Amino acid sequence: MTKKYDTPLLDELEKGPFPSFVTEIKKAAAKNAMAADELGQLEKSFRDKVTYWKHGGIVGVRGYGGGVIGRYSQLADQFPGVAHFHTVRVNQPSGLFYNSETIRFICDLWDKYGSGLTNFHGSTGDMVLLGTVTDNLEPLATILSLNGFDLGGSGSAMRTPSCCLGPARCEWAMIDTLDITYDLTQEFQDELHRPQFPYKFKIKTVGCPVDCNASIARADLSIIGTWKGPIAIDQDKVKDYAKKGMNIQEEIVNFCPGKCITWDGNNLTINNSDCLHCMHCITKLAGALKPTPPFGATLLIGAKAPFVIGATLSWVIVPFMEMKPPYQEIKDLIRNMWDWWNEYGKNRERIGELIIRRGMREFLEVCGLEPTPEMVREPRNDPFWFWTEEDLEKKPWEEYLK
Amino acid sequence: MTKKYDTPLLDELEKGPFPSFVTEIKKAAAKNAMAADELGQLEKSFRDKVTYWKHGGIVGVRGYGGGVIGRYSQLADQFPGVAHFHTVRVNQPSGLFYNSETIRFICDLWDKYGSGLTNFHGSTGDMVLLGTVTDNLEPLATILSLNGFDLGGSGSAMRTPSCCLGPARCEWAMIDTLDITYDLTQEFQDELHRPQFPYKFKIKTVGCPVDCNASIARADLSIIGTWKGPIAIDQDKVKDYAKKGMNIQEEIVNFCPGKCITWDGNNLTINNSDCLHCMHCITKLAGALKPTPPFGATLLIGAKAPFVIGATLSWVIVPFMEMKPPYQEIKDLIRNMWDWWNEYGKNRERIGELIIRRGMREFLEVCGLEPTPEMVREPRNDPFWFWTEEDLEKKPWEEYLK
Amino acid sequence: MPYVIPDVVDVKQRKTDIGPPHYKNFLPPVIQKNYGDWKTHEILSPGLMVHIANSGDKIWTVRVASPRLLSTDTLRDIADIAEKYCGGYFRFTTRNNVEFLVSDESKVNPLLDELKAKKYMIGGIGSRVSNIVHTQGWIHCHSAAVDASALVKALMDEFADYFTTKETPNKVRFAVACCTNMCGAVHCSDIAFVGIHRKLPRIDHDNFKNLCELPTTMAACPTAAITPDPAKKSIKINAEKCMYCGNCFSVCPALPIADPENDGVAIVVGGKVGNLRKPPMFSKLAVAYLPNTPPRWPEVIKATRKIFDAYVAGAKKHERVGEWIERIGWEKFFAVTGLPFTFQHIDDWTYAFKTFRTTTQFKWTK
Amino acid sequence: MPYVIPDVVDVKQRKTDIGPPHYKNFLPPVIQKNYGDWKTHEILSPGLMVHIANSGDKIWTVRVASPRLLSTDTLRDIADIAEKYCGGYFRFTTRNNVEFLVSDESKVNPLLDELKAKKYMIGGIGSRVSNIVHTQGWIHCHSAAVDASALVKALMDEFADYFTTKETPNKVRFAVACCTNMCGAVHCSDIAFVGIHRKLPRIDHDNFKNLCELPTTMAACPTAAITPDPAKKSIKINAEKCMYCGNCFSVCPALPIADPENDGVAIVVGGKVGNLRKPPMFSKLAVAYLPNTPPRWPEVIKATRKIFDAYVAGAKKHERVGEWIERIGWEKFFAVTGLPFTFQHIDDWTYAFKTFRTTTQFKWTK
Repeated sequence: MTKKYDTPLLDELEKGPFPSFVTEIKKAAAKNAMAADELGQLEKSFRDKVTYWKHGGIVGVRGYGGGVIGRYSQLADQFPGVAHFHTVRVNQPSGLFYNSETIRFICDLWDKYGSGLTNFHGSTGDMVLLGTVTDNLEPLATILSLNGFDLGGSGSAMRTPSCCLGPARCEWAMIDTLDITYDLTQEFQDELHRPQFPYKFKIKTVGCPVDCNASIARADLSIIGTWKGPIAIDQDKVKDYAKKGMNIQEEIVNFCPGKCITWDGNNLTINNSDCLHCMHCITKLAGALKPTPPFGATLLIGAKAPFVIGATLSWVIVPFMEMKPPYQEIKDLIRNMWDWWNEYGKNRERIGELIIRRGMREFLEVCGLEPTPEMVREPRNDPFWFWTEEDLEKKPWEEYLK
Repeated sequence: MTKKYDTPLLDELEKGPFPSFVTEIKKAAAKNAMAADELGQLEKSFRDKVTYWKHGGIVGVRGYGGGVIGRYSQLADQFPGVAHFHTVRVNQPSGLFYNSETIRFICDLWDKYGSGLTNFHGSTGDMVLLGTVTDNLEPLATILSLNGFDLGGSGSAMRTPSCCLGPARCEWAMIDTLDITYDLTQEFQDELHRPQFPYKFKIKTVGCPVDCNASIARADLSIIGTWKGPIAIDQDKVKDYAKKGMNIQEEIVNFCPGKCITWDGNNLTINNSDCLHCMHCITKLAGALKPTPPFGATLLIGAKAPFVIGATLSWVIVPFMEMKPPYQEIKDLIRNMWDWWNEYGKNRERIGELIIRRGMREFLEVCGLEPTPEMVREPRNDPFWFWTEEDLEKKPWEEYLK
Repeated sequence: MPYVIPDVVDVKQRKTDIGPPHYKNFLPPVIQKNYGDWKTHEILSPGLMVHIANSGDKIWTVRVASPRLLSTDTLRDIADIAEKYCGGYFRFTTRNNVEFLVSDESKVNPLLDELKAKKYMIGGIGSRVSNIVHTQGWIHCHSAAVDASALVKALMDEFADYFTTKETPNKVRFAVACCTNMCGAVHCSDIAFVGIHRKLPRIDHDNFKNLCELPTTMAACPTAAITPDPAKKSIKINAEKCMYCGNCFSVCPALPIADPENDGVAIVVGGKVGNLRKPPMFSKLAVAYLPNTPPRWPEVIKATRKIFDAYVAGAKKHERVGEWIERIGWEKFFAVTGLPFTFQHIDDWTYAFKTFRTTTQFKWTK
Repeated sequence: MPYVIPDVVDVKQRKTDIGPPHYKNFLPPVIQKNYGDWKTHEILSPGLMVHIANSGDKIWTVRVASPRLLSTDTLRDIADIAEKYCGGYFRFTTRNNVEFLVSDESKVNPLLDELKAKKYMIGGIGSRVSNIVHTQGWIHCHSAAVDASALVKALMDEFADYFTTKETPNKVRFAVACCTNMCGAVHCSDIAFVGIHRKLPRIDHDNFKNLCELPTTMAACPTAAITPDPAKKSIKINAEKCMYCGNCFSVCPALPIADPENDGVAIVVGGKVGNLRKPPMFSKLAVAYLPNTPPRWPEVIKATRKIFDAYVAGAKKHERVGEWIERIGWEKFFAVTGLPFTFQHIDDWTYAFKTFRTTTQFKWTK
């Protein structure tokens, strides 16, 4: 049924211990003509050291502005099975939890309407169904929706929010990352499905500063669980670690960035007011140390990959926010920043780039946030800054120098 | 003889333990009409909270393009004594050493031709003679030269080089800062006296990384003494410090940025291959620790105050250079960088700004310097960089991956 | 939930904006019961850990590697295994591993046995190499300068021992991006690989006006190297300013930049995303270029070995690659790896000055 | 050297380019003998130290404060004292102190006595406040937003004890710059003061064309806020971009910016130039504005007290102000000093992003 290609270069990649993507393509190719031509074209790419995909054209599903990425081959004559080879993004469940029944449904659906090839998962977190033709998009989306699934985001939209597995299986989760992600996804369905922003907007939520979802490197809005209480210490368990051979001084005390831990061989002491909440001691002494309430989140803004102004990491805009349903405070904040970004952002300008271009003051003012030292590593060094007319009228020193 | 002003605001500044500049002006004012009017105008500035000096006009001495800064009062009618109030920069001796005879000569000269007010010293290092009239400039410069003195630099020229006192009275001087400064000053007399650059160029030389002349913050070219040998340790003297109450662990070991010192209560050990040459241990254990040869200098480029692109500190361009008379290597290097700066620098663009604008590669290539990791805190992070046609032909990995 | 795939699809029936299914549907009962109430966990072997709730309940996790690109056959196999040992429950990690969630301790070893028998690669938990975050490469991307899956395969084969058994001082996070657009967090990984171009885009003047917008194309250039060419109704590229990033091609198909002989791979190192010990760090350039040599990129593997082995030999326990380099200094990094330091390593872009060494503090390496 | 001041000056006789006199002329014999051969030194009291050569020779140094602005009367007094006790040898430090160089130990105490009798302020050696590096201010500068000498005087009076007797954890380097042109190293001092404007320059359109060059004026603006106004043969200033730095006035007298009611003083802290322990650091903004209140600027003194006292109370021995702040964190700095953190503290210029806190690492202060 499917065409067979000689793939000597790709065959090399079936050797070795790590599971082979070539084997995966071959499995699909055995019963699917699209997958077979994908294999053929890929071998040619390996021979010629160049990609053979065209710039994506616009394809879509009625009622949606995104969720599908058009993809066409440059070599449609030679590999007609991949003439169209579109990607469908399906919004994953929070935390990437599945069950067998569900995954079989996805497989059945994709064998019927697509190439049989998938990505679990795409970089943003969606299930990625890899390779279908334009005509299949409407029925595919319909069946997904019939069964409780929806498309993910693409283009200049809110992208599918994602999170770490949080309270589902982690003792350090200080916020309910799964619920926050589900709730924000439902709240902003319109912004997710109908691109209306200057560019993409990613929200990633993680339960603690360990950041197992790389939110600080990848999310326009990073929501990172944290705590304000002291670290609770089970001294016996600390001693157990020492007995089992851990060098507490070297492995814990010396690595503390706040230099706030001491260990006398019997007792671990933490000066919590100097704690930087880095989680090193807590993770390395699992079960012995524990953050305590108040719990909440630090919000950070602006991470992105290099284009256009260079890579950025997210930076602090709210040191601490309580995160309780219905999450009204963060929803209001998100709408405020989107309004401003929609008004001032240039085409393809991420929100972080806009803040850097127009300054933190304007951003904080539109968001109703006060400036705080936690937003900066250090204050500015060059003696150039702005004053508003209102600033000039104020005499704050009369207060703080009293 | 001189006019007397009421100076109630300035009089306040004659109180208190620190020597008063007001008293100094009054001393001069008692016998000098210029100084008297300086006092009067200054009181008015204090009353009105604004300066009353005009933008300097161009004044000078025949054969020189700089060395004198024109200064005129906005209030010449009211304070005719400061209608002209020019500054004369006189090239100081290396290390700011003087003797009584010399300073009396300067005083006699300045009482005759100027206001009797001086700065010991200006920011760049010159003796600054503060306040004279245009007609006095030629005789003043002539008498200076008759007596072995010369003008300093100003404007878009090499500025008067300066240095720390180095080997004259410091056990840590690893290069002869006084001689280097004297030699370079003599070598580049033309560049010092006749502005021919895009902007100013400062050279500051210090004997060790303690940098007692702030060269790293202020010099376009910073010449900083350093050493490559191990740190010699006199263990008995270290023990003396401990006996006298120094907590060696806290005050020395814990502050070491290379984390290369250990102290067992008896012996201090230094892992010299991890030493960052910061001088902390050497300065705090004066007499007990000592750098050893080879001695030389680290050269750094580009420090300046905020205008226009923001303040910069000098950065490494030569990790180590021997500094022996006649200092040919550094002279050649200076001439190379000046040629390039003269060719490509815009008006009022410091050399550091030009390097930042056109890139280190071009600068290093014109200087004949190889790139080395010591030039950077860290390599670039964004994946955008240049290749030359020649680069593309090379296959360096065939060598280093053998 | 009974899933339905009707033979006849009435697309007008479709509801929009229903969002994803609720995550509770997919949580094993023991997780539902102990949600948010976990006490601790233990890593029992490189591919096995147990989480213990305050209630005393436990759940075992078995992790296996996945190439991310999965056929429906393999997904069904995973589903079958999960059904057999896990009540059907499993998940994926953010680094594309598969995790089987076992509620019944007696099923842990049989599961491990079956996975071994089926040649699944078990491991990746704890201080070792985990799976590689990567992009699409030549499989599915129009702007890939290098393949991604093949690089991942070659790397994971090379360092397989460090996934399945051996330890590293701390986790080593690899990442692969097939071009400088860098989908994924390559800019913050321990050792990462990015496809690069080294020649100017070729301007297809005839097609520019049909396919591209002038302002968007100009704005896409990080160095403002693109200016209008009104005569041709096209653009000009200032060769002195172009850094071959390919972002103009991303917005304008009339500017192809791929070049089989000059494209290749750069290696960046020392990034991290977590806030553990040190704040998150960007990856920094270690190797500016290695050639594209499919199918297994041996030069890239060799250079990676140099970095990886130097890290394993030199880092203290708990130090990530970036922390190790920060401690020893970049001059020592280049000395101990034997990699050359070139003009390309010195930044010359927006934040260049902030990367210059404005101190005499460095170590002698020669 | 016999110095000559002729009554009649033949200016045509003058030689150019002779350079400064050789420094050897001014070195005391004991220094000439032991040049480059010093062994160690000891600080005997806040204003007295002795240097010991490998030969065993010694030289004593007595340091006194100077306001930098010196009359010839005072210079002659210094010369007289030096002649009496030091064989005429003395020097200045780079921070404008005077150092008497005593080769004969028996003359040290008599020298100190005479200096005390004459009310010289003795001290400044070691871990304490030294003299202040500063600029000209209203005494001699056309662009001064604040006076410099008066601020120095008020500060040194306030902290006089820390010059003459008391110790600080490490040296405290003050600096004063009367405008953002910052002649001197204000950008790298422990606690520094810079005169600032807060209103737009006033454009004197009539004089612009006579007094100013358009390209130079435009290039002087750090934010490209200046554009041509061809109709007026003058310029326009974009009020949204202007940061009131006054650099345009430096190159163009037709753009006066001084404003008695809105000019004032900013305080920047935590800079250092030495490579000791930590690499050199820039000073960072602590107080964005305090008003111009001659003759003694009491608000500036009060704010400085808050910073100074918090440093003395909180720093470890050997920590400079910047090292102390880096250790406790900026959030704690603002908490312990009680200074407000304002929008002005957050950078919004070229390197702004590099100053943003891209980590969750901070301390709770409230």
